[in-house]
Amino acid sequence: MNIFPDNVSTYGQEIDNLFWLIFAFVAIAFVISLFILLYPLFKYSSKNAPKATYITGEKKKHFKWIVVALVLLLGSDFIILYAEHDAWGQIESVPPKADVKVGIIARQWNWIFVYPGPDGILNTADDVIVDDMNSSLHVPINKNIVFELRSQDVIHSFFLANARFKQDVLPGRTVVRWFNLTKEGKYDISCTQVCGVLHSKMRNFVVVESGDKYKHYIDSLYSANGRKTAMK
Amino acid sequence: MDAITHKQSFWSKYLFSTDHKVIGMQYAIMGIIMAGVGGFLAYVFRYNLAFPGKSIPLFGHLDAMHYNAFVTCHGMIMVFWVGMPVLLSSLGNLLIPLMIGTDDMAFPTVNMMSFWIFFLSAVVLISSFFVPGGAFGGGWTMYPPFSAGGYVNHNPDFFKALFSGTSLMILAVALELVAMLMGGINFLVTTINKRAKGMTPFRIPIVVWFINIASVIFMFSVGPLVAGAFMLLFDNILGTGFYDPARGGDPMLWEHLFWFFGHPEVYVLLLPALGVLAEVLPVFARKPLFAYKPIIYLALVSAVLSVLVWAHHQFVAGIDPRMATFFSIGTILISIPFAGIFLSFMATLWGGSIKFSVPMLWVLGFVGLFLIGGLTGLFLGSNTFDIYAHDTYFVVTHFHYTLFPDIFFGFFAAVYFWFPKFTGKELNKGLGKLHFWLTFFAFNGTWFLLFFNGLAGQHRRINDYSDFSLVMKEPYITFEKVATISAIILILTQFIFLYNLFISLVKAKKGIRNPWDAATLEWVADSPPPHGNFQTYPEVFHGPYEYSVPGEKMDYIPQNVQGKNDNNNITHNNYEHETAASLVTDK
Amino acid sequence: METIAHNNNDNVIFPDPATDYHGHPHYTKVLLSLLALLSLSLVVGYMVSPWLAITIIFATAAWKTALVMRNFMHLKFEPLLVFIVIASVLLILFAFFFGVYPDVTAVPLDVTQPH
Amino acid sequence: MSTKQQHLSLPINKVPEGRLGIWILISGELVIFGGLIACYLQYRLRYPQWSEMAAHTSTLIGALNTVVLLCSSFTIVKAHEAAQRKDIAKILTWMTCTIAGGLIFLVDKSIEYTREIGEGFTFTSPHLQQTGDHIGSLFWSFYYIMTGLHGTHVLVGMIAMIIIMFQVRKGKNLHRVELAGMYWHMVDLIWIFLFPLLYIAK
Repeated sequence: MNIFPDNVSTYGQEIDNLFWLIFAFVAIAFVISLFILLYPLFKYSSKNAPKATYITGEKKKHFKWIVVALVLLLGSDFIILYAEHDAWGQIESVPPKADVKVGIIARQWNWIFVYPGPDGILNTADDVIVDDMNSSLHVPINKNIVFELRSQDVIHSFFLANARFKQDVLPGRTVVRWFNLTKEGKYDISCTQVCGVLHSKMRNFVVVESGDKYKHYIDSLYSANGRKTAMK
Repeated sequence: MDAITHKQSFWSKYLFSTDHKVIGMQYAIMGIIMAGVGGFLAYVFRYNLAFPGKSIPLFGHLDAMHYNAFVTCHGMIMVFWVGMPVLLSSLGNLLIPLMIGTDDMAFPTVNMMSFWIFFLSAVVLISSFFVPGGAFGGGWTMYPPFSAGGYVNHNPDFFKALFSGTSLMILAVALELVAMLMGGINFLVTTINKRAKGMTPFRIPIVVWFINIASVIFMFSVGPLVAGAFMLLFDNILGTGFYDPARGGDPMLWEHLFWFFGHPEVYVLLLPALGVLAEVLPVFARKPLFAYKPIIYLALVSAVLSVLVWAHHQFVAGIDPRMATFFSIGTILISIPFAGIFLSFMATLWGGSIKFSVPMLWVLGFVGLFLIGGLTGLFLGSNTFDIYAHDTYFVVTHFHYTLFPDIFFGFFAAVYFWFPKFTGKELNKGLGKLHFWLTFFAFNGTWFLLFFNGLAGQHRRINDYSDFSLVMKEPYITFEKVATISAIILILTQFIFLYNLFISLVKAKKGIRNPWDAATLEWVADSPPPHGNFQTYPEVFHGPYEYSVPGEKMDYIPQNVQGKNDNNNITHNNYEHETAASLVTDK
Repeated sequence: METIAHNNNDNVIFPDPATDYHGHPHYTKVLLSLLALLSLSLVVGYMVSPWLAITIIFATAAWKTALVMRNFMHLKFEPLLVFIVIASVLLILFAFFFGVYPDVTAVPLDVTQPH
Repeated sequence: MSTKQQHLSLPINKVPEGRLGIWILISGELVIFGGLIACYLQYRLRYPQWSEMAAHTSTLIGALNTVVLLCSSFTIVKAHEAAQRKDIAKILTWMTCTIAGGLIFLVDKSIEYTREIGEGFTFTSPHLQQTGDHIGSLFWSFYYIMTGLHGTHVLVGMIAMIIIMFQVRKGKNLHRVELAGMYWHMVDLIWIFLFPLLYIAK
């Protein structure tokens, strides 16, 4: 059942699996509690049960059922916590060794992509900046892409649904995250923090392509030497 | 003076009255009016979402700026100007003095002032629609620097900035919080000091307990936000840099300040509605509330936990990953007490003799829908899945599945239940049932399918999805249309309710004093209760939920009637549960 | 049939000493100790190392608070309930501070932000 | 009426309504100021360079203000003592002293403000901004918002006391002397913390 957009990142699958794990717990809990809610409506409706029984529920032998249910809930909760912990570590903590470094800068209302110049280091004079509405971030397939997220003005949020990746971009701080995309294609980048009038137009692309195509694109950028804006 | 023959002018009787019942009504009516405003905004942008670019009936064309403003104000209004007044202030004012058996609030004048400050705040908010630039459109979370005039606000034009949508919204929220603080102080003092003879802490009805717990949570969590709101206001009107990273400020601080209040706020809204459930369920199950004391303890636990989980709204904001894990655990822990409360409510039904009257329908609908809302919370409480789901329609749907039943089902249950008490007339049952079923199905039609839109990666606060290939395909477009049409039905349905109120007030004959055979104290007073509520102060002999007690001839014992197995040793009962409070009295 | 007059706060009689009497500590002593603490916190900055000074200064501030609350606000005559309320305020503030600390204070401001 | 009084006077503890209300109000106010102080501390620990900004504040005036507030707390509590003896003349004298204390505090504060504004330290401190010391200017924003909010509370407390004095003259509402006193002590408490934070912790 394909309710997610198709996943193209290495850690995306774990998030989908996590969803289905939680869904299993939730489905069971939902069915059980629905039964607890609906069954008495028939069994104990005033027609079938003209006289109610006096149960305060403060006796152990009654309240223990609530306790049992809560313990089960707590247990499943911590199973979920355990299951998710690995993926969280992968995505949010220190990124792996970078094959490709890029800078991604948010501004009202598009994403700016900064490729390190020939020296391969970001934030130097020879960086190549692609700053256009609807421009694309070109990345090679199956490589660890480590990117620095920054914002020029207000809070934005970098959302690449196909990679199951989202990260708010607060002005005044640099966030270093990574992904590794495993499927060639062109995917939407959107901004999920309301950032002004054209928030809904703040859409760029990630283009995942084979290594040599990517190389060709970068070389063309260097020759054209991009448009230097925004960065100092 | 005689409370019944005692005459007052129109002003002092209906407008500037210090009577808790009138003030409660004022809050409720104000809430309904604001709900109308919020509903209209919802209708406008829902329509725009389903049929982008089309001109909207009764409104016209909706551009991106107004879309943002409307979404923002819809959230603000529904939380602060509908949920808070209707659930906390209205129910608190109407019920607390009656249920604990006293004549009025501890500070009636403060009570009246609190309403009029609230009224003023509503006026300020509405006026922000008409200032140049329109209402604020940065989301109800008001994240700076966007809400701090952006990043170039070094020396703004004072008056222009003061009368901008942003500043007016900050002011309105600040005033609203002040009003609610005054109300909260009133509730707490009244409940602690003015209880009738024999009304020991563990004979107080759950709704009074919960409204007071909610007031405490509110009061203790709102402080930092008030301070932060001052700072945000000065960023706007004076050009200070409290949240401007270019000047050493930090937007993250506001995110924390906001959610430190914003999350407990959820429980402030939830607890009074749960109290309504706890009042209605035993009456129509003819059975004591299951686990009365444990429910109170669970609520106290959740109150403590509620101030420790706020950062789960910021999982993707770049907070410290270890803190995120901590807050994820806290979030999961707080699900436990509420699960316990809901299970106890459901357990109340078992072994009862259930009457499906209109208030009961609303309560059962509440529990059913909140089940979905609460369980989907498990997905979002997990910080890893939240990376994907954050700010998508999955979140939006989740909190509508919690807040809509909470605010509206809770409120309607309360209205259908207590309307006979406060007007002396009964609402029309047929219309009530129609209202319930239409609302129930229309609400599910509006929201259920949008879960799938959210999982497909549809994100919030976008007025035009034409750019986003993920959601610009079937079936998601159809889902949007279904949602909008159901939303319109949902809004139209509410006119049945207004019509029902109207004809019942005009046509229905004086109801009886206690139509539901309920045992709590408010049903002892006349309906409607006179100025001063009780002819003589009632004396309380037992807990609020004594239904179908074996060996009694009636199937319920009002709290002021002594049952067979009640000992009337008041002094003993009075202080048996008192904490060390009574040990350390004045020497 | 007796009816109830509307509870009007202006007619609240002064709490009857029998029920609501609490003793009065020796206020002058309290004031003097407060002033002594104040002068201590003023001079300490010139005598000891900065960090020790800071510690002493805030310790004296806390002590002053305790004195004012217990004696001037008569917290020591109030039931435990009131004390719990005030204490919970402090706990909540600590929770807030340490919840925010890792995200605001511990994060150095990024000066290389693009502008 | 008497029977009703009995029923009403069965509180959970012996705190009368007014005092309980004031206690809750005070706790609310403390959370507001505590939140502000918490925010200040976040930045203060983040920016050690604020210490030279704090060096510009006048410890002398600050200390004087502290003394004034402590003494006025003393006087208002004496007024409360007199109130329990129902000694109206004494109440009025002591409350007048307290209000005078508040006045001295405000005058003092305004002198200090004029001095600092003269040196160019305002809410936004433009000259610091021009020299690029934005972070320094943030300190002054905090300084003015904290002391300003506190000053407003002093003013409110004074107005409340004036109103209560008029009621006391008519022999009404003696219990409110204590309530005003408690509020005033809270204002005092907040200052006890603002003083080291803004003045002596350099």
